[in-house]
Amino acid sequence: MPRIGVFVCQCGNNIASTVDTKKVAGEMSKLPGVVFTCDYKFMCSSPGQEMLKQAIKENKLDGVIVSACSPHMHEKTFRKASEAAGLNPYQCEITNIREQCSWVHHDKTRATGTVKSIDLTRMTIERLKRNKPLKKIKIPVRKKALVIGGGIAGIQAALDIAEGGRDVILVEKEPSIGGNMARLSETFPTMDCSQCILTPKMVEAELNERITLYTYSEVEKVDGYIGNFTVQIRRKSKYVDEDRCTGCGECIEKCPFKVESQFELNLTKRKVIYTPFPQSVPNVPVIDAPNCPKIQKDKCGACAIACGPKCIDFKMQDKIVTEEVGAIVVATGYQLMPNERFGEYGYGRIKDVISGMQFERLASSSGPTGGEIRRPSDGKVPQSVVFIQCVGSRDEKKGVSYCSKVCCMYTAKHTMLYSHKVHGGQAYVFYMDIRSGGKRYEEFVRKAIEHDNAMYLRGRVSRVYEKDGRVVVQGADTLSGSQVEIEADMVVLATAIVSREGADTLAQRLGIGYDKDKFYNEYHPKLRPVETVTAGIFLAGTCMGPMDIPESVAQGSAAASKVLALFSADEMAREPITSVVNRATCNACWDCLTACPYSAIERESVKDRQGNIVRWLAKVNEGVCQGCGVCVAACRSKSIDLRGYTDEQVYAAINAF
Amino acid sequence: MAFVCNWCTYAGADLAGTSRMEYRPNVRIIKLPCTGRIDPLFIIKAFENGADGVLVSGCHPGDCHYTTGNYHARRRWIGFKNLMEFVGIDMRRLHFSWVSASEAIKWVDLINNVTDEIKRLGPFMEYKGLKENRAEQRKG
Amino acid sequence: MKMKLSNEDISSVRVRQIERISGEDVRKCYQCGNCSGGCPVSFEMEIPPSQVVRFLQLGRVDEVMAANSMWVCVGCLQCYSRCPKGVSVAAMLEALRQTVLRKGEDFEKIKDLPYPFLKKAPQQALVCGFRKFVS
Amino acid sequence: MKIPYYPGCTLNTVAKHFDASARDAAVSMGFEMEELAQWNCCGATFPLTPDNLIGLTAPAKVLSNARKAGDTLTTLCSVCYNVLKRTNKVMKDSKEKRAVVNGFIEEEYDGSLNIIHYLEVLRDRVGFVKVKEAVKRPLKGVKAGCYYGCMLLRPFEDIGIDNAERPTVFEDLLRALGAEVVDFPNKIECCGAHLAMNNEDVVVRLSGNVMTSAVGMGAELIVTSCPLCQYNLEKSQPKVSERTAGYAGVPIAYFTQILGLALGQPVEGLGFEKNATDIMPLLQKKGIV
Ligand SMILES: Cc1cc2nc3c(=O)[nH]c(=O)nc-3n(C[C@H](O)[C@H](O)[C@H](O)COP(=O)(O)OP(=O)(O)OC[C@H]3O[C@@H](n4cnc5c(N)ncnc54)[C@H](O)[C@@H]3O)c2cc1C
Ligand SMILES: Cc1cc2nc3c(=O)[nH]c(=O)nc-3n(C[C@H](O)[C@H](O)[C@H](O)COP(=O)(O)OP(=O)(O)OC[C@H]3O[C@@H](n4cnc5c(N)ncnc54)[C@H](O)[C@@H]3O)c2cc1C
Ligand code: SF4
Ligand code: SF4
Ligand code: SF4
Ligand code: SF4
Ligand code: SF4
Ligand code: SF4
Ligand code: SF4
Ligand code: SF4
Repeated sequence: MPRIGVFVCQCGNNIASTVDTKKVAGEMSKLPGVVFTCDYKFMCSSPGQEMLKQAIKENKLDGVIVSACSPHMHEKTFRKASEAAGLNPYQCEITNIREQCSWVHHDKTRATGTVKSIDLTRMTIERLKRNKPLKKIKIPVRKKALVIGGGIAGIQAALDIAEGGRDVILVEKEPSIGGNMARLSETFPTMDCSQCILTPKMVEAELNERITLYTYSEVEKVDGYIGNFTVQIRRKSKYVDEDRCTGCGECIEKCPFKVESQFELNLTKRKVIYTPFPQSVPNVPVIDAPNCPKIQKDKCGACAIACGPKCIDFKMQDKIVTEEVGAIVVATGYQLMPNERFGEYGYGRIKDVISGMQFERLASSSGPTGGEIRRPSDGKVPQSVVFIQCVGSRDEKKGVSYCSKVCCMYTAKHTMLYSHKVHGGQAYVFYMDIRSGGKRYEEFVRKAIEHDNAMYLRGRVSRVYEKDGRVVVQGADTLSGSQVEIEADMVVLATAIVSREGADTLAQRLGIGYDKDKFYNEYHPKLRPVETVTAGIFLAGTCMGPMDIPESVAQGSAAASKVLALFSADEMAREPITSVVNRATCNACWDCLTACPYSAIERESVKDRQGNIVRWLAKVNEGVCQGCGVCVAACRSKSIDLRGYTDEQVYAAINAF
Repeated sequence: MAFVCNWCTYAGADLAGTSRMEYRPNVRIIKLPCTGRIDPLFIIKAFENGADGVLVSGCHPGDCHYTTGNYHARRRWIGFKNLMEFVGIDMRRLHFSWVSASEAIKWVDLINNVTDEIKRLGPFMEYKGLKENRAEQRKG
Repeated sequence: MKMKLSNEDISSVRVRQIERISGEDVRKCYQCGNCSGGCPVSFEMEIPPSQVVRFLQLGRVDEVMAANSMWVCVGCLQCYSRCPKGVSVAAMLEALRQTVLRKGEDFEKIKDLPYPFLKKAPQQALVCGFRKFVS
Repeated sequence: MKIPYYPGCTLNTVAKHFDASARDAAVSMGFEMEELAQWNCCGATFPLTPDNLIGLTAPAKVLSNARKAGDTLTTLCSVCYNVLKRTNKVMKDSKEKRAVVNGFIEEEYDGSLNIIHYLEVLRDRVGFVKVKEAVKRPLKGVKAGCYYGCMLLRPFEDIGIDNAERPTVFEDLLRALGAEVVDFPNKIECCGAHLAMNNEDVVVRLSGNVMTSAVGMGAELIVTSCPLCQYNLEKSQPKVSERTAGYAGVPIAYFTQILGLALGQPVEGLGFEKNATDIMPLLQKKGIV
C-alpha cells in the first residue's frame, strides 16, 4: 500500500475564498493509500516547505501531492523540498486548484470550487500511485564548439568562446571569413570603415590558437545531441596547400584568365586563382575549378610554375573531416534578393541601376573604383542619384512581406557618403516609412536630410527606364499627391535581405526550425532569442532575420555565453521525461521511428551468441529524446511508453474522473 | 474532460487563471507533454468513465514546442474521427482546438462554448454503462 | 482642406458596397503610392489612384465620386500589376463607376458621339467604352 | 495542322487586314486558322466586378462553343485574348461562379480550354527557328519597336504569356524576321484605350508618348498586336507631329502584316493600304520592296 500525503494550500485567500481547503483535505483522507492530509495558508513559504519535509519524514510518505497553484509556478519548489526530505522528487505531484479552480470559478459558496478541487486532486492521487521514481539524466558534455558561418556574428561568437577558454571550430563556406560585412564601405551609425573594424577581428580569429578555421568548407552531416554532436565537414579542395602557402600572391599575378568577381558583385573581374579580397583570412588563394582550363582540360598551369613553395596541386580532392563537439552556433547570415525579379526597375538591363551592396563597393576605398562614386556604364561621376527603398521588402506580391530593417539606415548612409564624395551631387530617396529605431539612428537619418541635403520623397517608384543616357525614375510623392519623374544618372536599389539559399537544407541537417521565409526560429523571440528548440544548438546574426551589425555582434556574444554556460559543468542533468521501449513486445515496425520529431529512436539489433542478428528493436536515445510522447501514441503494439506520462498513469487519472 | 499540452494550452489556461477570468466549472484537465502523446484510446476511456464531452487542445500548428508533435496529432485525428463515428461517438462531443499560451480568452470561450454545446446534448449515456456492464459481466 | 472624421465615416456602408462590387479590401492598401506613380493618366486625374483608395479608407466616398478619376482610368491594370499589396485600384474605380451606371445614369450619351468616330473606331473601343460609360 | 480560331468583332470589321494577313501567314507556316463556326463578341473588357457575373456570359459562351471544336483556342486581338483567357480562368478555378455562368448560358463549360495567342502558336508550336527558316524577304536594316500595350501582358497571374515588365516574345519574333529591334520604355504602357471615345487629349498624349519614345530610341516602325492600339496610335499621329518638335511620324503596322511581308507574300495582299500610316517609303528605302 502506498503512503501518500496530500497538502492543500489556501494561498492566503487566493484559493481559500472559493475552495473549502479543509473539506478537500478531509475528502482525500478517505481515499485508500492516503495516510496524511492537511491544509495550510502558504505552502510555498519556508514554514510550508518545512511542514512538507517534516510530514514526509514523520509519516514515511512515499508520495506527495500538493494541491496549490500551477505546476509551472512551484512544481520545482516542492520537488526540491521532497528531495531534501529523502523522497524521489518525481514522487511529488502538483494539483492545480488555483489557476484552474479558485481563480476561474468565482462561486462564493465555495461549492463548485471545492467539488472540482476534490476531483482534480483525486485524479492526481491515482496518477501518483503509478509513478515510478525517476532519476535525472546525466549527459557528459564535450567542451568544444562548432560555429557555422564566418560573418561578423560567427566571428564574434568564436572569439568569445575562445576567450572563455574553450576550443572552437569555425566553418566558413567561402575562401575567406568576413561575410557580408567585408563588402561594406563605412558603417552606420558611427561611420567607421568596415574593413578597419572587421579586419582586426578576422586576424584575431585566425591567430587565436583555440580557434580552428575551416574555410571553403561546409557542414555535411550532424549527429548526436547536446553535449555530444558528431559533425562531418567537407573541406572543399582549394588546389592550394594551405599549410605551405605563404600568401605571396605570385600565382594570382601570373594567372592569365579573368572572370567576374562575385565578391565585387560583378563590378569588376578577378583571376581564376584568387582570394576574394585583399584582406582575406586566411590569405591563401583558391582555384576556381570550373573556370580553370588546367583543371578542366589540362591547359595552362601558369600558377603552379610561379609558386615558389610549390603548393599548387591540380589533383587535390575534397576532404571530409569528422569533429566531435558539445554545442553548435549557427551564424550563416543572409543574402540579397535577386533584383532581376523587379523588371520595372531595369536591374540587369540598365547598367546604371545598381544594388545597395554594389554601391557599398563603389564607395569602399578598397573597391573597384578606389572609393570614387562612378557609374558602371561610362565611369562618369553621377550628378544625381536616386535611391529606392523597400525593393522587394514589404512586397507581398513579388517579394517578401517583412521589412528588411537595415535598408532605411544604409540608404541614409549612402546619401551621406555620396554627398561627401560628390560635391554638388543631389541624392533623392524614395521611401515608404523611415525605420530608424535604435540608438542615435533617427538623428542619423535627420542628419542625412538636414545636413547632407538628401531629398526624401515619400512614395514608391513605379518604374525606371533609360532615356538619352540617363535613367528616368517615375514614382509618386504621396505627401504632395503628385506623380514624380526624375532624370538621374544612377539608381540604387535597397534590395530585400533574404535567407541564404540552402538555409532550409542546413536546418534540416541540424534539426532546427525555420519560418516561412526560411529564417531560423529562435526558441522564444523575447526570452530565449539565441537558442533553438534543439538543445545545444544556438543562433546568431542574420540567419534569424534581418538585423544590423550591432545586433549581430550582440547575438554572437549572447550565443557564446550560452555555450560557455553549457560548458561550465562536466555533466548536464536533464528532466527524465523520456520514452522507453518494452523490449519484450516491440516488433520493430518502426512506426515510432518515423513519428519522432527529433530522430531520437534508433534501430538496435539483438544478436545471438554466434553474433547473428536475431531480431531488431527500437531504442530510445535518452540524450536526444525530448519527451513529447508522439512515439507512444504511434506505437500500435503499445511497446513504447513515456516516463512520467505512462499509459498507466494517464489511464489512472482518467479512471479517477 | 480536456487533454491539453503542457506548453501552450496548459499555460493558456494558467493565464486565464492569473487573469481571474471566469468560465464554466465542468472541465477537468489532464496535462500531457504534447497533443502528439494523446492516444485515441484515452478519449474512449474518458467517455467510458463518464465524460460527456472531450476536448483536445494543443499548440497552434507550427508553434509546437516539440516542432511537429501537433502535426502528428492532427494527422492522427483524421483517421481517428472515422473510428469515433464508427464506435458511435457523437462528434459534437469531441472538440479539437489550438490554444496558445497567450490565448486565455480563447480558452475561456472554448470551455464555455463546448460546455454549453455538450449541455445541450445532455449526458452521454451510451458509454457510461459500458464500464459497469463489463464489471458485471466479469462478475457474472 | 479640413476633414472632420467620425466613426460613421470610417465604417461607411458605401465603402463596404464599393468593396463588395470590386472584391477589394481597402484596408490592404498601405499608401505606398506605386499606383499613382505608374498610372499613365494620373496627370489627368483630379485625385490620383492612391488617394482614391485613401479617401475610401477614410470613408469619404463623396470626395471620390465628385472627382473625374474613375472616368479617366483607362483600365490598363498597371496599378494592379505593380501594387506590392496586390490591390486593384482599377477594380475600385470600376466599382465607383458602377455605382453611378447601375443607377441608370449615363456618363456618355451614345447619340452625342460623332458619326465618323462610330464608323471608324474599332468595335472593341465602342463595346468597351459603352460598358464603361453607359448604363 | 488546323487550329480553332476566334477572330472577334474588330477583326471581322475594321481590322480585316489584321485577320487576313494572319491567316495567310499561317498557311505559309504550315498551319491553318480555323474560324469557329459560331461565335459572338467577347465583351471587349474583362469585367472587374466580381459581384456581377453577367459580363462573363458573353466570353463564356464563346469558350463553350470553342470547346466543342477542340481543346485549344487561338486569338489574335490582345483584348479578346485577355478577356477569354481571364474568363476561362474563372470558369476553371471557381466552382460557384462556373455554376452561375453556366446557368445563364445553359451550357456545361468547365474551363478546360487552352487559350493561346497567335504569338504563342508561333513561339511554342511552330518555333521561331522555323519561322526564321521560312523567311523569304528578311527585314534587313529595319529598326522596329514592338508595342505590347496592356492587355497582352496584364495581369501576369492570369495571362502569363511573358514577363509582364520585361517581355521579349514580340522582339524575338521580329528578330527572327530579320529586323533590328529597339527597346523603348513605353512599349508596355497604355495607348489610351477606350478613351478614344471621349478624351482625345489623353489618347494623343499617351499614344504620343509611345510613338515618341520609340522613335527616340531609333525605331522606324512600330508593330502592334491590337486593333485599338493600332487605331489610337495612327489616329493620334497628326496631332503628335503637330505638338512635338522634330517628330515626323512613324509607320504603324500589325505584326501579322510584317510577318507576311517577311514570309514573302505579295505586298498588295497584306493590306498596308488600309493602315492610316504609310509603310511603303520605309520598305522602299530599305530595299525590301
Ligand atoms: C547594402 C548593405 C549595407 C549595410 N550597411 C550596414 C551598416 O552600415 N551598418 C550595420 O550595422 N549594418 C549594415 N548592414 C547589415 C550587415 O551587413 C549585417 O548586419 C551583417 O553583415 C550580418 O552579419 P552575419 O554574420 O549575421 O551574416 P553574414 O555577413 O551574411 O555572414 C554569414 C557567413 O556565413 C557563411 N555561410 C553561409 N552559409 C554557410 C554554410 N552553410 N556553411 C558555412 N558557412 C556559411 C557566409 O559565407 C558568410 O561568410 C548592411 C547590409 C547591406 C545589405
Ligand atoms: C508602454 C510600453 C509598452 C511596451 N510593450 C512592449 C512589448 O509589447 N514588447 C516588448 O518586447 N517590449 C515592450 N516594451 C519595452 C519593454 O518594457 C523593455 O524593453 C523592457 O522592459 C526593458 O527591460 P530592462 O530590464 O532593460 O529595464 P527595466 O524594465 O526598466 O528594468 C530595470 C530595473 O532596474 C531597477 N533599477 C534601476 N536603477 C537601479 C539602481 N540604481 N539600483 C538597483 N536597481 C535599479 C529598476 O527598478 C527596474 O526594476 C514596452 C515599453 C513601454 C514603455
Ligand atoms: S504554493 Fe502556490 S498556491 Fe500555495 S501559497 Fe504558494 S503561490 Fe499560493
Ligand atoms: S592553371 Fe588555372 S588558376 Fe592556374 S594560372 Fe592557369 S588558369 Fe589560372
Ligand atoms: S604563389 Fe604559392 S605561396 Fe604564393 S600565394 Fe600562390 S599558392 Fe601561395
Ligand atoms: S528598413 Fe526601411 S527600406 Fe528597408 S524594408 Fe524596412 S522600411 Fe523599407
Ligand atoms: S518521446 Fe518524443 S522525442 Fe522522445 S523518442 Fe518519443 S517521439 Fe521522440
Ligand atoms: S512503434 Fe512500437 S513496436 Fe514499432 S518499433 Fe516502435 S516501439 Fe517497437
Ligand atoms: S500601389 Fe497598392 S498599396 Fe500602393 S498605394 Fe496603390 S493601391 Fe495602395
Ligand atoms: S487601371 Fe486605371 S488607375 Fe490603374 S494604372 Fe491604369 S489608368 Fe491608372
